[in-house]
Order: sequence, then structure tokens, then C-alpha cells
Amino acid sequence: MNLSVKDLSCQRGERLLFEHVSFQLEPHQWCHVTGENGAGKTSLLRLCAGLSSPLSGSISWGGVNIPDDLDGFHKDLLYLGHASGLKEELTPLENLTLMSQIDGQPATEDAILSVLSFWGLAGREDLPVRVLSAGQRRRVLLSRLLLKSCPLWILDEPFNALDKKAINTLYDLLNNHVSQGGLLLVTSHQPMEMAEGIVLSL
Amino acid sequence: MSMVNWFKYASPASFYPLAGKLIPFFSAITAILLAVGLWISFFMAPTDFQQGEGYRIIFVHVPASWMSMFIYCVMAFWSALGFILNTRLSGMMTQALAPTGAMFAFLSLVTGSLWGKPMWGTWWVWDARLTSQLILFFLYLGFLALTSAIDDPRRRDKAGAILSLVGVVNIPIIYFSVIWWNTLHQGATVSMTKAPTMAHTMLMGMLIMALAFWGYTIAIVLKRVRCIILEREIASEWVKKNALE
Amino acid sequence: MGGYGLYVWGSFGICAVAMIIEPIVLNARNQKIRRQVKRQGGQW
Amino acid sequence: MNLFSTIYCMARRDLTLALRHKTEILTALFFFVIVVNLLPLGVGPDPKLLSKIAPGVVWIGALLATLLGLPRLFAHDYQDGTLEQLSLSPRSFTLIVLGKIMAHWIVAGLPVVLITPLLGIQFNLSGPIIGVLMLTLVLGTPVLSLIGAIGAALTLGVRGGGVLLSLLILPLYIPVLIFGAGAAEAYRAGLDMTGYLWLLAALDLLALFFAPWVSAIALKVALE
Repeated sequence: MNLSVKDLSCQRGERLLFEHVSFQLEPHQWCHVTGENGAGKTSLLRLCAGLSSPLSGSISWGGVNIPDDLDGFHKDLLYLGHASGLKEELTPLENLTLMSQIDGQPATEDAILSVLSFWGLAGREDLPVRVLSAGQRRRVLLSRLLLKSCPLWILDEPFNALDKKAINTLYDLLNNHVSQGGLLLVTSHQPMEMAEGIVLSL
Repeated sequence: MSMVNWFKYASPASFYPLAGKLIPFFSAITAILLAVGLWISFFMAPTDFQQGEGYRIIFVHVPASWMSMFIYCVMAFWSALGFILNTRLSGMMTQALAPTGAMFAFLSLVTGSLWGKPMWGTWWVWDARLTSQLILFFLYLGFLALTSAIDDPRRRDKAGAILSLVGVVNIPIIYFSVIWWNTLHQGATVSMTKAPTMAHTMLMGMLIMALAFWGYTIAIVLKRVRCIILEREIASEWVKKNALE
Repeated sequence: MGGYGLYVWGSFGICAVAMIIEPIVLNARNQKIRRQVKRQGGQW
Repeated sequence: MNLFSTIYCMARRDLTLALRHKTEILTALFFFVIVVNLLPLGVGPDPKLLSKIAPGVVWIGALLATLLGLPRLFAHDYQDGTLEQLSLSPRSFTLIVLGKIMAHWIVAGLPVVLITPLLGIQFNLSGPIIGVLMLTLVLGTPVLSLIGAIGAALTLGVRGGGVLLSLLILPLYIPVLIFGAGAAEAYRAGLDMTGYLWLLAALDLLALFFAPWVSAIALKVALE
């Protein structure tokens, strides 16, 4: 399954963000989107995730145009945006349990607890998310990478608010995902020294 | 016109000059019809034995009510078109129609109460038709409030389209529920629905006035949609080049 | 007008007023956007 | 059957969230009680008059109580990004929205129905009429939540959202108000009221079918 973007253009309000953007993402490959703030990196990722519709151009996943089979596409996609994506009042355990059910791949409690401890959140599973620090919240969100098995990852600046150790963990995770045949579309201010990828600068 | 070039006019850039040419044509029609309509309603139509001269208000009240309902349905039509064909023009058309529709709804209410005062002695009668006209006016206000509160043009079009479609589905429900409400509470003794026996000339006068209002609406809406097109497309090339012939 | 003058002329009057004010307001809006297009470099 | 599990798990999630903040449920309820209790102070304590206008007042109170809870329906999820994740789920977004609407009805609509007997006594209503009023409320309040969800979705993240929402939605509430209050009024006057109940049930089904779907579309538009 590959992600192919043809002649994409996007408008935000009155402003034309970018146009004639085309690229092809194959399994075992990742794409790093760079550009200064406001260049439309996030808009491009949201377009590829099917969250918004482009001014012109098309995006297809496995040859199928995204709007035609949105639910099928979303089965194979994990999109993590800027926002925390967690409910402040619920605990990490509840958040992840709910998200796994909604993703259609319900995870057992033990699986979630082991992922949370992998991310160094042991002992904080039952605290409401609002008491956690930004870094801890980001790691709870990143736990979803391990809980949902799907080929395409679209991550919007996943390294934000992470400490050195977590950044390395995330690097290994991304490398592992790509080497196992996954696809990765990512924006980040971190330099991405990873094998076999393309850089798209807006 | 065959389907293909009809589509050509669906793009704002090519619709703009077409609208420009139509406006004088419809304004002329409106002027003629208005003159004839007014002449009928004041000179041709005989004095009504029951309501004396007061009934002449129907020559304005009824066309205004018809127009307010008709415009809402046209808005819903353009909204549905917008969803099916995804043309940008439909959102602009819907928003161009709304203010005129709201004006006619307001005029219908005012003339309705001006008619009610001499006939039934009160400025406002909780009659089924007037009440549903009032609710239609609220629907218009809701649409205008929603579309003016959203800045992003694309979202404004889509939200407006959804609201007008939800509204048009609710209009018959509201209309019948108000009639049932009216019969339950007071039995339709005082009712505007029983229009005075229609002498031929009166009906003719009302129809011509309705057509005049219809012409007026088209001219105004085309002019407003041209404004909206300019405001929306100001950054595009064709506006810079030769838009304003 | 058989004593109903106020109401008949009132109704026709308010309709006339509304149908005159609306084009005027619309024209003002049109001029405003035209000036904006002109300032922005569009030819007349 | 993942059809119901989606609705169930969304409703359960929203209910746990609402229960974490019991105050929110109680504020809508107390608002309803206060609004309904204001009326005798305004109109006078004459029992005969109060019993005559009680159904209408209770219904208008229920309308306003539902309206109070609507902005929160999607706003919190919109701000913390979870609504975006929910729209990205392979499960049908309409069912997710339906689950949320059901949770909102349980929090805003049901308490109103349960507290109606208390208000009925204050308004000098006899037992059977309170029963009829509760029946119409049980049938009617879901429609209020369903149609309200469309308004909440349309005005999501729009400035002046709360007031704008009520301006959009109140005209659409009028048929429910008429049939609901009309049924109790018809019963009080000894007329046959089953016609009204059937109409309320019809509105329920109509809203149940269209509202979540339209709200989902409106939310997708808002999320763009």
C-alpha cells in the first residue's frame, strides 16, 4: 500500500499556502516535511490524513482516492497532531482504553499498562492527565504508536516537549516501524538522521 | 443551454459578467410590473364591501409572505446544489439571497400587523400564518447570524448550507404544528387564512405585485452576489485584470 | 381611503422604504469593494 | 455488534466525564428548577392559573436546560484535540456523535423528567397530569438534544457560540414545545392526547435518524 499525492494545493482562508505539491511514499520509506512556521506543514499533514479537503489535487492510499473510502483509510492510519488528544479528566489508562476501542483494536489492560511503563509512566496510570507534565502527556499519546498496529503513521512534530531519553526511544520506534515495512510522514524541527527517506520542503 | 456550458457559468469568474448583464434587464421588468401592480391595487380594484379600503394591504402583505417563503426554498435549493456539485458559487448565492428573504419576512410581519389593527383591533394576532411567518423570520435571523459569525469562507458556505437545509425540512413541520396549536387553543375564529372573497382584479393585482417582487429579488440578489464574488475573489487574477466592466 | 389611510399608506410606505434602502446599502457596499479592487491595482 | 458498542463506549466515556464534574449536571438541573419557580413569583400564586400554565412553563424550562448543556457537548473535545481523533476513527463518526448525544440527554434531559413531579406539586397539578407531563418530556427531551447537537456542531469554535446556538435552535424546538405542552393541555381539557404523543414519537425517530448524521457532517466541516 502506498501513499501518493498528486499536484496538491491548499488554501487557508484567503491565503494560498502551497500548490503543485506531489510526492510518493512507499512501504519501508519515510518523508520529512520541513519549512518555516506557517508554510503549511500541518495543513499538508491534515490533508494527507483526510481531515480536510484540498483546493485542488488528489491523495490516494493504495490507489484508492481517500474520500472514496475514508473509513478504510483510517483503519490503516494513525495521526497524532499538535493537540494533546487526551481528556484531562480521564487517567492515561482510561484514555488509552477508550482510544483503542474507538480505533477498532481494543487493547487489554495489561497491554496498556506495559506500554505505559515502556514509556516510563509506571505508577502514573491512574492519575488524571491534567496533573501530568507536558512531556508525560506527550508520552501517553505516543503510547498509541505501540497500541495501534497500522502501516501509515502521520506525526505532527512528535518530538515536542520530550526529554533526551524519550527522543531516542521515539527514534528507535520510528526506525523500527519503517524497517518493518511501515510508512511515516512526519514534521519536526529535529534533524531526522534515518535511513532511506525523502525530504519535502514547503 | 446544454449541461456543459451551464457548468461554465457555475464558476464565479464567468458568472460575474453574466449577472452584470442581467441586472438592468430584471430591474426594467420590476419597474414595469410594479407600476402596473400599484395602479391595479389603487385604482382598478373595487372597494371591498366588508373591509372597505383596508384590504388593499394584501397587495403588499401576501406577495411579501410568498417571497419570504419562496426565497428560503431557493436558498435550500442552492445549498443542496452546493453539496452535490461542490460549486463555490452556490454558497455565495445562498448568502446573497438571505438578507432579501429576511427583509420580505420582516415586511410581511409589519404589513400583517398593520392589516390586523384595523380589522381586529390589535397590532398582533396569534394567527397560524402570522406566527409561522414570525418563526420563518427567526430562521432567517439565525442564518444571517451564523454566516456573519464564521470567517472562513468555505466553512461559512457549508455551515450556511447545512442550516438552510435543516431549516427547510423543519418549515412544514413548524407550519403544521402552529396550525394545530392554533386550533387547540382558540379555534380559528380570528384567522387571516380566510382571505376576503377574491374578486378577479384583486387576484390579478396580487399576482402582478408578486411578480414585481420576484423581479426585484433577482435584480438585488444578482447585484449582491457580484459584490460577494468580488469580496471573495479579490486576490485572484481575473479580478485584477478586467473585472469591473 | 375610508379611514384606513394610515394603515394602507403605512404598509405601502414601509415596503417602498425597504425596497429603496436595500439597493442603496448594496450600492455602498459595491462602491467600497470596487475602491478596494482599484487600490489593489485592478484596471477600470 | 460493534454498532452498539461504539455508541455504548462513547456514551459511557461522556458519562464518566460528566460524573467527574457532578456540578455541571446539577447546574443545568437547578437552572431548570429556578426558571420554573420564577414564574409564580412573576405571575402570582393563584393555583388555578398556575395549573393552567404549568405544562408550558415546565416545557420551556426543559428547553432552556437542554440549551444550557449544548455548547459543552463538543467544545471540550474540540479544544483538547480528541474530537479530531474521534473523527479519524474507522468506526462511523455518526455513531460516535450519537453516543455523545445520548450521554448529553442522560445528563441534561433525564434529570428534568425526574424532577418534574416536584414542580408539578408546586404548580398544583394533579397526579395523572404530572404523569402525562413526564411522558411527554420523556418523549420530547431526546429530540431537544438531537436537534441541539446540530446547532452545537454548526457553532463549534465560532465566536458568540452560546447565544448564536440558541438563536439557531430555538425556532427548530417550537414543534416539540407545541406538541409536548399541547398534549398535557389536551389531557387537562379532557381531550384525547394520543395524537400528540404519536407526533412526538415521530419527531423522535426523524431526529434520531437525521440529527447525528447532519451533526457529523457539520463537525467534519468545523474540523477542517
